[in-house]
Amino acid sequence: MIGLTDYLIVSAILFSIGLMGVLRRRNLLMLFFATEVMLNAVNVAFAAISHYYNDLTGQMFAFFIIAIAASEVAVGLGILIVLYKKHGSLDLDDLASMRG
Amino acid sequence: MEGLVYIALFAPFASSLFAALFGMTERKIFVGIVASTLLATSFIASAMLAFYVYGTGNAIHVTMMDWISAGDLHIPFGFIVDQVSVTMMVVVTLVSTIVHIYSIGYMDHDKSFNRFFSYLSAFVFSMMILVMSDNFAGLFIGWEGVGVCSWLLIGFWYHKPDVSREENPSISPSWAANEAFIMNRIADLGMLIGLFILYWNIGSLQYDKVFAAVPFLDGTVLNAAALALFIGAMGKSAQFPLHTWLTDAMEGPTPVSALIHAATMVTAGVFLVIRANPLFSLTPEVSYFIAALGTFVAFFAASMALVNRDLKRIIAFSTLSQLGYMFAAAGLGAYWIALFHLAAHAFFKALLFLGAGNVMHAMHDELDIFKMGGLKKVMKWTYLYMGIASLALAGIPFFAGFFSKDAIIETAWNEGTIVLWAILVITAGMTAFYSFRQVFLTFEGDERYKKYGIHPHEMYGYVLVAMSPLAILAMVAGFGMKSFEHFVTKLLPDYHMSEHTHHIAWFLGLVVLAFAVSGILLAYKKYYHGLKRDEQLENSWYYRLLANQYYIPVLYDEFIAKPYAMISNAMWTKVDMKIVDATVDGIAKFLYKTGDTSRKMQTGNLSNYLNWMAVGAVLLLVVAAISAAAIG
Amino acid sequence: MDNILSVLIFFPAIAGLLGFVVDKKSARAYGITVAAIEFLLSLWLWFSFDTGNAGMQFVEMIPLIPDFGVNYYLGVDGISLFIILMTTLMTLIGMVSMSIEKDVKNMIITLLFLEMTMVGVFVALDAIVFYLFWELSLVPMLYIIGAWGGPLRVYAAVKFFLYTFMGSLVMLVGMLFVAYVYHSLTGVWSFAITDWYALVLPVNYQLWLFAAFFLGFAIKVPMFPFHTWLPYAHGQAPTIGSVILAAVLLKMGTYGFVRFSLPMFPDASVMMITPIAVLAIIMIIYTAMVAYAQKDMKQVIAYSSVSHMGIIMIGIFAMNAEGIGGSVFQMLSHGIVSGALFMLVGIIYDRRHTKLMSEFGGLASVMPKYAVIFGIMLMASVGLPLTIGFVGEFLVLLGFYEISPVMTVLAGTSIIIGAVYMLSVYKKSFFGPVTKEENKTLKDLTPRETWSLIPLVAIVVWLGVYPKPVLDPINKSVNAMLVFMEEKAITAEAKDIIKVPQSATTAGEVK
Amino acid sequence: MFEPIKVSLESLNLVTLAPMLIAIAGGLVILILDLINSKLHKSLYVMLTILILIVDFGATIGLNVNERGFFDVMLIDGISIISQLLIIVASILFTPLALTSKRFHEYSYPEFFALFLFMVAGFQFMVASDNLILIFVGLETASLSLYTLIALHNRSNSYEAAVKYFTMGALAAGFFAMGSAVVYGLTGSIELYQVAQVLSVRMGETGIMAAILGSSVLLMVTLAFKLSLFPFHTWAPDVYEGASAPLAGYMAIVPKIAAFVVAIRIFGMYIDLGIEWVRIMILILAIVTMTLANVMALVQEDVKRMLAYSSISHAGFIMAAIALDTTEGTTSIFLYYALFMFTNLGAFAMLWISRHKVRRFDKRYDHPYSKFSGLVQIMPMGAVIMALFMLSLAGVPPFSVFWGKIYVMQAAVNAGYVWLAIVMGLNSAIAAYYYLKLIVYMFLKDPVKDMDTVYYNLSKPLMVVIGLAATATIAAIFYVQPLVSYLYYMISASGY
Amino acid sequence: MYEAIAFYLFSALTIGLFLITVMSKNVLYAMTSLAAGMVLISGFFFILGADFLGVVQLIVYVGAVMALYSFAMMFFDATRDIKEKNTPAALIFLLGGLSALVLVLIFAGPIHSDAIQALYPMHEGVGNAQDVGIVLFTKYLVPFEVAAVMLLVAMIAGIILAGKKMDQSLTKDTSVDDADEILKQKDAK
Repeated sequence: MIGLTDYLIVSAILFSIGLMGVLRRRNLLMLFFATEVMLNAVNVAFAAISHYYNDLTGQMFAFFIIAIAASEVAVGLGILIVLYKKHGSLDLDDLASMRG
Repeated sequence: MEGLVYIALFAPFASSLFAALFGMTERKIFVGIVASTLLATSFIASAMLAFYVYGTGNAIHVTMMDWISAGDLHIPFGFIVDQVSVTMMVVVTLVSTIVHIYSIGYMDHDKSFNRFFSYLSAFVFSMMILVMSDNFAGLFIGWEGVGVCSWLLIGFWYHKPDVSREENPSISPSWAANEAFIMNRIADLGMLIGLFILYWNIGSLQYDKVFAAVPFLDGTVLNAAALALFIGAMGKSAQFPLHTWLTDAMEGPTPVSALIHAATMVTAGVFLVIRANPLFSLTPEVSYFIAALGTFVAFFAASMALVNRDLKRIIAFSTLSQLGYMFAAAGLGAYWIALFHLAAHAFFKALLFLGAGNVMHAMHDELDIFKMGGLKKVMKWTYLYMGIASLALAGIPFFAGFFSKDAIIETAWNEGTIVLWAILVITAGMTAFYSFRQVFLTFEGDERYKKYGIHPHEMYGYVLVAMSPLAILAMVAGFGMKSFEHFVTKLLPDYHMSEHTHHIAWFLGLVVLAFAVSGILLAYKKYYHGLKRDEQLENSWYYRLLANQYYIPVLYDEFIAKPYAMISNAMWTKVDMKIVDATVDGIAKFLYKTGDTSRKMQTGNLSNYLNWMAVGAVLLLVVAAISAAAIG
Repeated sequence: MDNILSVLIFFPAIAGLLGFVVDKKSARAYGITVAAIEFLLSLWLWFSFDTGNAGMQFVEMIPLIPDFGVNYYLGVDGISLFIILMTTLMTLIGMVSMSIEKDVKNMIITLLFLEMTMVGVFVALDAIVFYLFWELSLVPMLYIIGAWGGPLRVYAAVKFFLYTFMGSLVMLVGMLFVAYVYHSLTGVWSFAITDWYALVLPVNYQLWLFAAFFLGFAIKVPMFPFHTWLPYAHGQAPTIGSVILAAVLLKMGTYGFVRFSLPMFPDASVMMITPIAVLAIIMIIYTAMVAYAQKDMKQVIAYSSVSHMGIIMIGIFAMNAEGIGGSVFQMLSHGIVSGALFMLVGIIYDRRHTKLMSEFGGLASVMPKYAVIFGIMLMASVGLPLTIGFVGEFLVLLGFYEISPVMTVLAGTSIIIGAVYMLSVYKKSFFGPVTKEENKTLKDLTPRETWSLIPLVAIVVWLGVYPKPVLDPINKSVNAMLVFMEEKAITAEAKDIIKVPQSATTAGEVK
Repeated sequence: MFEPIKVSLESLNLVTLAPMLIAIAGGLVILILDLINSKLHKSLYVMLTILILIVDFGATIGLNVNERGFFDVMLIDGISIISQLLIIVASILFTPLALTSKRFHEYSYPEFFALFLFMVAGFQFMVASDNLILIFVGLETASLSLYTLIALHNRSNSYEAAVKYFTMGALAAGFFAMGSAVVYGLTGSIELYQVAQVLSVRMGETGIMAAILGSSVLLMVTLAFKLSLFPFHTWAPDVYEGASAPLAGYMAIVPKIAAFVVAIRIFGMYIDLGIEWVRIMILILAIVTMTLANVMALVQEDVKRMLAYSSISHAGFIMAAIALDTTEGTTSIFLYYALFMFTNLGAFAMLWISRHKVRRFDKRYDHPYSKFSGLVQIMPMGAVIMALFMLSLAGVPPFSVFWGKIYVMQAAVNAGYVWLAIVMGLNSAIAAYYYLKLIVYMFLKDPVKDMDTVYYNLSKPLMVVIGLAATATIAAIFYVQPLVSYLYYMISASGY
Repeated sequence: MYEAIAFYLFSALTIGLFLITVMSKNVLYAMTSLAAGMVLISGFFFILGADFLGVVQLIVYVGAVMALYSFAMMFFDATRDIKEKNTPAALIFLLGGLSALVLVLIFAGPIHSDAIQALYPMHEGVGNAQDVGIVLFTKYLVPFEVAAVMLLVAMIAGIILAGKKMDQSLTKDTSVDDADEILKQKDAK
């Protein structure tokens, strides 16, 4: 029988995949994808816990996470666009004029 | 009478201030005259006090005002005029007055004439405080005060440059002045410690209270206090091993040597021992040490005087030697004899120095007796004075020195300290020899000075007249011995020769006399007819040893002064800069370096930042896990 | 005028603020006038001071942060009274003697603010107020050293600031802890020193707190091995900065020991006598030797300051009225004398733009007046009797002898090695022939310089000959403090070592 | 089927929502105004914003302590009120900085002010709830606005800053969500008071510690990022540098206050549950942060970056107070920020007036130290005031930050952490160096370049703001007492 | 049984797809696999009975977010392979692996407790959407409205950031060393 733990472990693995993506990527767009993966992983965890506790709070949280993810995409892409207009690149390695 | 006390004390002070007013101006003869007059006033007041004390036998005790009071310590400016202090006062003011008058003549070409009088009178004032104070702290004021004046006066010709030790053993007046001050300071520390010991055991520094309480103190405390005080005395009286400054102090003008470094200041140590006799008489070990050291110094200094060529240095060594005699007497308990010798010595030694000053004045500051000779033709009076003084110093009968020195030697016999006696007797012979060696080389024989194109002349008449009291005193002072004994033993413990000694006193006197006369004869034989230099003798190791003062100044230089400078320098450049300061800067640099290193994490690259976040999360987890495990 | 202390604190500050308006050319006159008024006010404080009363006088207390126990709490007793007087005097004289041409106005304003903080430190009876002025005093000094100093001025100024700042922050923690203990015992927050005096702390607390306060004070004093900021600060500071630094700022450290460490932690103080005495002796001997090695005249005086502060330290830990009273007196004496010496060095620096002794020689011949005053100060510095320097040094050594004869002998070597380096300075600079061509035409003291030094000479002699008017009030307050410390001490050792003078116990005038 | 749900209006306690609604409504009003007339001058919007915030302030201050509203989602306790007040006051103070004499890009957008107000509302929501959802949503609302505001400055550096901040924020959001998931898994609730109840029951269970540890670490990462604690601070210097000075100053205060409130709520709960290692974790984090930020600030060449590091260090300093978990400790957090606010405002305002619109001072930096060389000769009053702010930041009494510092340290001492107080003290000493460095440049050096020494942006409103900041910095001693007693009262009333 | 198969299938697929998202060099592939993964995530939601959530996931993520990304991708002209100097793999796998391990450890623990009472229980026989609706519009009304504000913020942000006005920068970024040039140009005019 599939238990809560199984779902949570899947969620954990997905989260780690997302994290790896965030750590690995140098292209901002790709990096954003990875953050989406992370948030989705969390959603799975919430839905699963919600299911096994028979409690709606988890679904609520997941719902808001989706909303947040959507807004982040909007703002994030907005910033990416101005950045791209200025720099012509989305590579993080080109984006280190401030340091130290 | 109180008024007289203050007059005696403050007249020199007034003189000093008056002279100081003109300190930076041209020579003004009236400054010297006013100063001398004020000193004479002080002398007259002292003499009147002396008569009063002599007549009534009472001491005068005045307290001017409080000086320091903190905790239980109360130190007033209090002055006491008793038999001991009045003797000192008279001696000091008398010699000072004469020296002041003498200086008018002696310093007449010096552009710092006024300044000189200011210093000299200040010295007298300090000396008066020293002798008159009714407590140890007051004594210490005078003690340091004369030290400073001595510093000022030794370094009076401060503008002379430093030269090598070969050229001038004293290097320069300023060097000699500093040496004198520092050496005295070393001893002063001992003195201060002595004061502290007395204060914490007795609770006061007043003579009367201290001496009243001394008999009830523990032996070790007394020994410590006596020793500490004596260390103070050793510095001021230039006892071995703190003696080198005295000969170097001859760099000062000759009146200074006469007053400070012969008659008065250097005897302060002896005065201290006499003053604190209730303490020293309770500490036989220390007293014996004093006597032994005194005897040693008497001999030691005399030995150096034998070969010296410097007119003033010879006299300085003789002063040292005579101080040894005084300490010997004081150490053996014959305080009044020590005091008597102190007074007598003041007269003839001042006379000797002033005479030497005349010679210097005549010889244009030349001091080498090998370059003199035959001066008697031009300087009859000076020859006479110096002859008298030398006779007194040599202890020829009926001159002042005879009575006092003989009494000391007799005391040594009486105390059964035959070794001390023997040394003192031999020293008496040596004293006679070097005194007359000097006199003969200076005044008799061929006129060697002519080679150097010097035209000597006799001193001014008034100066010679002014010196006459000293000459007279040097001749007659001895006859006052009995009444002096009667006078001071009201305060000081009387010292009587035992029956046995008394019986053979004439014999002992003859022995001493024999030594003295043979010393004179030897000098006569060798030097009366002019200087015949003996190369072999002069190159022998013992001659050179003596001529170089046993190499002690060199030793001090090599083993104390230079290492001190070296260590100081090392302390600064190595320890302070390289260790202490470098540590502080090192910490700062370390922080700065850490900053420089850690800012490297701030690469500006977002990817690294994200990695840091992940690393941080892991670290945080580790920290949390470890602390959770640690707490349990 | 019961609020004279507030007036003393804020008068210079307000004058400083108003000083911004004063024209540049008149700034100096303005500053001198203000400082003179301030000095007169402090004199007035002295005359209206009740010398029979050992406790705090002219007490002012306004709650500032009651929840936190911080009050504007001022008062003055015999110990602080004369340090305040010295502060106002040295500020005045410093201003009169000042030879700075650049930005005089800024300097005057800075000095006035500095004066405020200095007075504030000495009258504060609330630890936080004390700390406030203590820290604030760093700022003007930083500016003085940094803006008018020598080539290394920035380094020196920053080092001075940071070093002291670091130490005092640790001290602040100590203060907070005392307040905490006070609160946990009484339930009331208080930073009032007088309240803290009543606290009887366990010995281990005392030791830790002592250590915390020690760091703050010791750096300021500065004690070995925390002294290295001082040579830089002095070496780079302009004359006026050195004068104030040596005369007043260093005293804050020793004053702190007297005001805080001793009465608050009697047992710890007694236990720390030996370590501190050892440090102080190292300080005395070691820095005296370092001073001897210096080539720069000002550095000699700077190191000599450290050495003399060692004497003061040792006196404070003598735990008897002679030693502590002597220390407080020595603070004044050192303030006057080292201040004067720095002024003197400044005078020659103004003429020759060098302080290297090898550049001088024979100055006594060309500048006799200068040489005389230098000589007097030198003698006061080496502790000649009848000068101000002797009284304190004598009392300190006398007092400490009761604690340890051996260490007194070691500390007493200061009178020897002090003479060694001071005389060597004098010899190198003033004696001998005039070798350098530039020195032959040097001008002697100008009237302004003379008249700024004469009062100091007068004080040096006056207080050397007749220290009673100063020593008496100091002694009274010190006695009261000792009585109180002895009562408060909890270890037998401390009770044994703290020595209350008989006069204090019999007189019974002490609260 | 369900029964219809009846909810009485009173039980909703709508007044708890009023402050945020005012801010949101204000933002909408500004947007509408812009729609109606797009030619309005920025000064209108600035004043409107301030007015709205004042109303907001009034609404907040009128709230009753310890109320819950709207199905217990809203939590109006003492810290929520005082933190909202602080947020609003800080916002009011920073808004007029828009009134520079030169035109800057972001202020040409009326939307800037609307976003600003939404951001304030977001922060207010964040602090006025113990529901993780609302905290999260409020946080994101505020953060998204803030990213935009930074980017609106429209220089390449500001985009870079916005991207960096945004990306790291997104990652942090992921962590926060995951942490909440763990909490939810542990307790079945995301409301902290419920969580505390359930956890106190479950504390004894074996093996549960791993999950608690996980949740606290994940949440801590997010908050540490917001509070810029080491090693999550990496964004801060770059973002401060890239953002305009007013925003940088604002960021040093308001988001941090909000994040501190959340941290108090979450970690205070953990510590109250008797989980000691949370305390240790916080302490280590705090100490490492203050120390490393300090040493990194030592080597900075740019004043703004230095101030960024310094604000990191200050945050670390205050973070330690959370570990104390005493009323005084919590009070000290707010007191510190209240006092820090004015000084910080002043310091960043001074940087702001020295900003040239087009040029940077040199190739790399806008505000290098050398720019301020000899400021005292060019602008004496400005130099004195800037020095004042620096001294205050260094903790020299009697300036404002000193009182904050001393209160934090006293709180540490009272809680038995004397060593912590000493570490704080030593850190303040290190920190003094870099503040002093600026003073040294301003007072003890000569100007380097003739151009760029003019203070372009100075205008009357800015002078007023700076004057206000200076006054508040100097006169702190007089208002610390009422401030402390108010804060203490509010905090102890809400049981922290 | 049916659920288990679905779970394992979905798990394997999502993990695989997301791995592609994370590892692929091609934006198009990455995005496609991301969209596919999200669809599968919604599958999880359906399995878990969170129907409403599943629908929202599909609409918001797969619909809106992916559409946004596609537009952005077109804008960035990112159809080509992307050249990245990726962070060293060892570090990535270490950190990723560690976090996975830790999270798994956390979740594998006895996180679930039967003692926990559901605060907002799901009701038997009531549709998930209805349940959600009731909770959302009572308890979570405020967050909901705040989320609305948040979306408004996002919208405004998106509009003004991508707007034309941003192209005309008032605040240029030249250093003072170039300033002489600028001044000269001005003079020339």
